[in-house]
Amino acid sequence: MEYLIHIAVLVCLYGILGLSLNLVVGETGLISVAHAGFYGIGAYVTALLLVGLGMNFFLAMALGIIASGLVALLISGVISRLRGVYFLFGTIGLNIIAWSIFLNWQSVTRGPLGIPSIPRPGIWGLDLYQNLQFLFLAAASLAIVYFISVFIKKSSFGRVLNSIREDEEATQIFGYATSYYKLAIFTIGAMLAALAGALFATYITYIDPSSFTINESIFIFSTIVLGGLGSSRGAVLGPLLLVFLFEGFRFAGFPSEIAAQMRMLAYGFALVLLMLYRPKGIWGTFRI
Amino acid sequence: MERVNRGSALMWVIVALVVVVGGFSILGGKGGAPSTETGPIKIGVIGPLTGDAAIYGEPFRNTVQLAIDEINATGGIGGRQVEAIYEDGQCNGKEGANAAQKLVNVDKVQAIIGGVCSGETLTVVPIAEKGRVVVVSPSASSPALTGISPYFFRPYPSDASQGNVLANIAYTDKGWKKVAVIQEQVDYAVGLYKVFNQVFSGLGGKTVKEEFSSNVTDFRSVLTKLKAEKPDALFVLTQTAASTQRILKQMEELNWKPQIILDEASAGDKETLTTYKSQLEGALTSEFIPDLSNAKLQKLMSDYKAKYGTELPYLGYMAPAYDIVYILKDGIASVGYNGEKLATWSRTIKDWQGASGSVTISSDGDRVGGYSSEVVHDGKTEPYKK
Amino acid sequence: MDIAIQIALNALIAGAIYSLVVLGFNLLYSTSRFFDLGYGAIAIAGGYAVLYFYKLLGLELWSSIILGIFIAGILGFCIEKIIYRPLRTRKASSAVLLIASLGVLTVIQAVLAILFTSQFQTLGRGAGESRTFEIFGGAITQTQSIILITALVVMTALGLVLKYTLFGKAVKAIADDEEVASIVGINSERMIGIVFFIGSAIGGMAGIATGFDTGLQPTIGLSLLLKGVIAAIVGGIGNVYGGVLGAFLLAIIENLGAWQFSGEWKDAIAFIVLVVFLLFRPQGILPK
Amino acid sequence: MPILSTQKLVKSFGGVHAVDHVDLAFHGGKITALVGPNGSGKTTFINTVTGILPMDGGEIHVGGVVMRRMNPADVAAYGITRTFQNARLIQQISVLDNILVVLTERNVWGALFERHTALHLEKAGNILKKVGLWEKRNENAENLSYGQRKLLEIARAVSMRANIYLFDEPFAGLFPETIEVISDILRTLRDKAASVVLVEHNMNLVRELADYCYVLDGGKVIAEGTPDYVLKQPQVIEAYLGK
Repeated sequence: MEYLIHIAVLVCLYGILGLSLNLVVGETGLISVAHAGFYGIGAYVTALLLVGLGMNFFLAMALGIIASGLVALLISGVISRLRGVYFLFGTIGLNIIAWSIFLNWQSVTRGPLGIPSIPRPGIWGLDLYQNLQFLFLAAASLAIVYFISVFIKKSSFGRVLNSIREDEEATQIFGYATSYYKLAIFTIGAMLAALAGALFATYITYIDPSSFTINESIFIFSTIVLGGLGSSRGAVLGPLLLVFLFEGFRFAGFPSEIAAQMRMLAYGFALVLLMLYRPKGIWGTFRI
Repeated sequence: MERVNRGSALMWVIVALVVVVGGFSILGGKGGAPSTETGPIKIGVIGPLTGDAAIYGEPFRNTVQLAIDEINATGGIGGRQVEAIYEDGQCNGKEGANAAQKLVNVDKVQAIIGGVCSGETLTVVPIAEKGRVVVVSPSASSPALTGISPYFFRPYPSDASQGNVLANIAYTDKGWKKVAVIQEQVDYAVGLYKVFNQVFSGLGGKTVKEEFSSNVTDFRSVLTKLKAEKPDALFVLTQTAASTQRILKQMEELNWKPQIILDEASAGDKETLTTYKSQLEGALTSEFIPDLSNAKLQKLMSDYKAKYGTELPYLGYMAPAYDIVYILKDGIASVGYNGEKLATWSRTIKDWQGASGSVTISSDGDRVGGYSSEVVHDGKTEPYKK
Repeated sequence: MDIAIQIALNALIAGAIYSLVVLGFNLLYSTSRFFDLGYGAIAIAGGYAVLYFYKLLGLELWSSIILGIFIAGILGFCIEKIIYRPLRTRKASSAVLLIASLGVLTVIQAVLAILFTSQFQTLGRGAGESRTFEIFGGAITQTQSIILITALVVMTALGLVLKYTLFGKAVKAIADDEEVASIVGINSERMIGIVFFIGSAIGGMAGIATGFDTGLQPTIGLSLLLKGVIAAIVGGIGNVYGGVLGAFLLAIIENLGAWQFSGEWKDAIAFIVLVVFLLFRPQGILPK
Repeated sequence: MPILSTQKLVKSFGGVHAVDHVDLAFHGGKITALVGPNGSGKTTFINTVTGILPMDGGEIHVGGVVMRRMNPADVAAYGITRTFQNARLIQQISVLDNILVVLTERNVWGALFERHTALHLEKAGNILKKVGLWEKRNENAENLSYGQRKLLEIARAVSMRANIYLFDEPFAGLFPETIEVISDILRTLRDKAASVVLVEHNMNLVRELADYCYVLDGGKVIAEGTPDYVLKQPQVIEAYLGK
């Protein structure tokens, strides 16, 4: 049971990451693979404030989210000038630079040593040291992010994002300063990713740079392609399926050396087959 | 905005199926789990079964399995068979945490052997502590693990000891004033460098350090830069022998043949020592070395060779790994298979005789005793003599 | 000042390998018009093929290398035929091709890890096998010189072939406009197949060179590819000589950075170069 | 005074002037036609005026004021809107959303907290009913036929609160009944005092609709006046037939 709870927490975290990335990729058509970078900023800022200053969890998390949002705001001013595949490579660069900073700014991040013993939050007498109660927090966060995601999709703002996704120039002719819209959604996506990062740091209670690599970004990206771009439900379903698939390999009886590679093999194949036979993903509303 | 497409009913069915199948496989895995009172004794094992550090993970798993097979062949513990559940920690914190969650919560083990690296061990311990499971590492040597939890102990000394030995000999005996360090960005190397630098600078020496992340393959410019510093010696400080080999190969290509200091992770790798024999001749190193004349160790080495067909590598890590299984056996025999009781019992271990020699666990969970210095000669390590 | 000379030589060696990567990459890009991420994995598959024939089966060195190059070419050809061609026929967007190629990258890396383990392996049979030359106080080995010469030969050959042969003209026609090319009677499907074979074979050379120089690991496919992409963009995408120029420039900047600044920021420096170019000179140094 | 006028407007591609020091003026309450052979610079003119192509010289005046910022979004804020030769719809959203997107808030913050209202729906409904696409409102735009796409794009342009409408070949390839619907829309706009600019090849339609007409050739204005007048000019006949 505890193990199912553990997996459920992971599903919630990746669900938040999937939803937030979907806003950027699925709704706005910005193919970004920098998400693990923002996820990491949220995790590091929260963890450092908790460990270093003993700050209240929610305050630390809020600051982590704001920090990630500020970084996104600054950076997207630069990279939102890139189009299409160049945007993609810009974001790959971003992720690698963020990772280098986590690894090399050792006076702050402790580099490869990581940050151990991050306290779990305790609120209203709930002892979140219990995984089940942490799951409530994670699930509540997922629900909030889902709500935010649907709220954005249903707003006029969301419609403009869809319009940018398909024809940015035409959208400008309608009178929209599209660069501000891209800036805004990139920042919102980064802030929500940072929320997942804050939860991750306090859940695992240890972070190091290896959780925030470009491969992690590619994994998050794959989950939403599987679930279906442009769909909030798809952005939760994709992570759910892939996390279950990954954990399932633990039980499938493969030799361990092979199992890890089998996961990679499975999701690589999933991407190829999806593109060949169902580029919309499972639930997608948007065919890239 | 979000309209349901026609395929969605089908997709729901698929989702439901996956959830059901996933649930079944998990419950299936759980259903067979017996209570802790009867049936086989399940012990969790976490190590790097994949990735760069798998070179330690494989012999580690083999050694643990060897000890378990021996115990089972002689009637198990109190009549109960021992069964190991291996999980892949990949020497990384997150995977270590996942593996520990599964072992503690699904398999309900009371003891975990591992992790092999400090990185995974650091995340395993808090999870195990919460589940009141005892964790024993054969080789995680980070000073950060000293006194981390009453549920953790290691029949292996902390790196503090290794850094100390190396820095003292380098400065005092060898008379090196300036040592260049090429350090991999992993917790083990960072921890060791800290101790080394502290002691070496304290003595009056100076270090010049370059770092590299584990995925780097081209060291030439970093090495060129260190060479230009004209150091008295180069400390190759890596977590895996693979990186050391890359560095040594590229040093050779650059025609740089300095005095070398090796950490134990590379010094324990026979392939490195023999392949780069001429470059490493006279290299200073320090290992936690079990006494080769120890009859238990000799038996372990010959049994290992008989069973797996290869020489037992990394004696400094594998002898403790082998001993852990027997230590746990003694512990379970005296206090029962219960993490809490085993944790308390672990602090009473004193002069326990095993393949790695005499084991005494201090109150902070570390092995008492330490590293001895060695030099490389003709592709082998031998004790250092002044 | 022999440190400067050695740094220059180091840059030359790294640049030679990047050149091979970028030569194949540019050739593929100029006809297929998308960023084939799978190319990185195909390149190292060539290296692993040599590992298999030369080290495990004990075949002779040169025949192993030729087999390795051939296998990389065939692999590229088959993947194009099975995956990319149906997608192109369906007029799938370049993002779909990109994601499919990401799947290809993941699958090949996983398969290589299953077959050859994920450990680091070098193609050389032992230490001290390669002679070292002294040039103005710097050192370069025989193997490295061969790699450097190969890169220059391949560049020249490719440049000449594209300029003076019928094949080259057909490739150019497809690069300019595939539809027009088909109208004037070029069998573009067949030509693209041949281009994938040749491009992947050149990639295979890069993988083999990497194997002899620094060693192989399944996961270096992505980093090799990214270096190739940066070199291609810096030099001017699709331009044979521009790509090589970009490759050497990138290598020089990386090694200078390692010398003057610090080695651990190497990847970050490479990507900062990329982002700067994307922003200020997206067409590269030598535009097509 | 004209609502929109250009002075010595220049746009060149690699040294060739596609729009060559052009002075045009467009008045409110008038339909002005831009005619000329293929490649005469009509579409380039529209692209330059709407900020899609950066201009290389000259000035554009809107309501007597020089336009300074020439981003497409800024141009729209001056009350200028347009359609394209090949209708550019937002393919993977619904027909209704294609209209709503031009009715809602432009400001980022405002848009984030705004949902489309009954009023928006009513406006969108009216225009969709007018062009006969109400039944298709929930279809994705990519599923429309060629004529429907043109109609939807025009409906979308009309829904913008603009006072200058630039239509780039709105009638090309359409059936007579569709042409009639669109002509009606153009006349309605004119009657509301908007300035309508029409790029068109069909001279009968130009005669029927336009109040004034400019003829472009090689990026230059070669004739202007009422349609009947300019179409009789020898240089115009030569431009169409002579080369």
